[in-house]
Amino acid sequence: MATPVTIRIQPDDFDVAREIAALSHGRTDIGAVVSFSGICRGDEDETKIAALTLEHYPGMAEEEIGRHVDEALSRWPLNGVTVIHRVGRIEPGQNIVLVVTASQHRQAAFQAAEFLMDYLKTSAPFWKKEESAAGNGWVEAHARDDQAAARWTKS
Amino acid sequence: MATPVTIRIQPDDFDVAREIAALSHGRTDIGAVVSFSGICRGDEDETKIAALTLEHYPGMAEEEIGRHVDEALSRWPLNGVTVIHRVGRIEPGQNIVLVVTASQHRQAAFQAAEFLMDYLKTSAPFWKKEESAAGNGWVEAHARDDQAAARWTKS
Amino acid sequence: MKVKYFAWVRERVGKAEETIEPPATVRTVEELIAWLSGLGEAYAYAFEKPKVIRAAIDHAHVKPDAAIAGAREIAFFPPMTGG
Amino acid sequence: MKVKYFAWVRERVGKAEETIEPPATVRTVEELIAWLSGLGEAYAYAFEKPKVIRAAIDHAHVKPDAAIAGAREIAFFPPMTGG
Repeated sequence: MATPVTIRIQPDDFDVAREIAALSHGRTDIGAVVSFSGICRGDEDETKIAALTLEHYPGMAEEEIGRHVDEALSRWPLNGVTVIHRVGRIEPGQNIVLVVTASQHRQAAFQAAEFLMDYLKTSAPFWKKEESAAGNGWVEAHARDDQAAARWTKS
Repeated sequence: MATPVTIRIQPDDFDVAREIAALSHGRTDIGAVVSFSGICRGDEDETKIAALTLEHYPGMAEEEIGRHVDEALSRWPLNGVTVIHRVGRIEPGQNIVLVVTASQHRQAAFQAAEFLMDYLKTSAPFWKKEESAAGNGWVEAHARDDQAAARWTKS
Repeated sequence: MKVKYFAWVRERVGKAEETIEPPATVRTVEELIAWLSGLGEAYAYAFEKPKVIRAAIDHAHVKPDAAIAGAREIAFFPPMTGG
Repeated sequence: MKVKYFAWVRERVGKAEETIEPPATVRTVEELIAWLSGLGEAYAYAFEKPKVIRAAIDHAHVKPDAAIAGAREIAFFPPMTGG
């Protein structure tokens, strides 16, 4: 059976429990499910944030995530992968992104989820604009995210 | 504010979404929530499993998990930790264990969840007995779990 | 060829997409950025730091020396900040 | 002192816990295992491979050379397989 893969880009919120259940319900070959939820924080480097607006590159975003999911499937024995990324206006405390990975063993599920998050941060075409008391501005990329993604490069 | 920590050992199933919400709902300082669900598989090394029965050492199990949660809190900047371990009879497809970690940043949440799972496997006093067509027998510890835990040892 | 702009590149250029016809001497992504910079103040501002700009051809990331021949859609944007 | 047994150690000994009074010459966990092994066939079977047996004193893991003096509760069990 092909590994179930779900990739969605949507303005609406997601339900972590529903997505975990969709991957694992009724299956007895899965031993480990890891979920990562990325949440909008109320402050960033001491600045109070009123909201974020997420812009994306339709078409490329889905394809780029798909390429990294394929890469994850080739690296780890996974039983399912779900990636959901929200776009539009998101307020502090609300969900931004969800990655769920399922595998027989925990290491594969953990590593695949971390790998996908590191690449979502650095290579999926999404951009965050912040609304704060200081005005609106585009979030700058962090060098630490490039470093996090670089550790997966095969040498 | 002290970091919220929940440790429960119970025969009943848990609700991943409720536990994630309990850690993160209404908070705007959390940027990342990682959940790990360990699920009973229907076969182990080619043997079909009818069910597992989990035995534990009451008192020590809670204390041992608490010691590792404290260790995780001292190693990573966490905003919350939940560990739930079920005991009693568990059938394939059902949940066994849940770890949820919350932090400002994803690396801390991922690493703390992996650390806690590795130590739950090797040092929390729980034992699994398998029911299968071949009869009932105690699950043997895996060397790979000891190796996974060893990588967290500070040198 | 179709060109798309995202985030602050889009805001500075003042449009999300357009169709352009660069001369045949413009062969690579970095040459296209240099050519676009000459189209007016808004473009010069958007591409004032060409090393910061990322590019994709037909939905795949490319480097500045990538050839643009045969491209249906080229996109320019700042480093990504999703996730 | 109270002794507890878990998993197959419990099944082999045939009881979950008991109160024992080892002689004063029994000072460490490994000496206690050797002494328990002499209490009968069930104990000899449970402790036949002493290196496999794990021990805890008052809810904390201990090594075979740990002193048992002052212990309120000592537990013996196989390697853990939770999680």
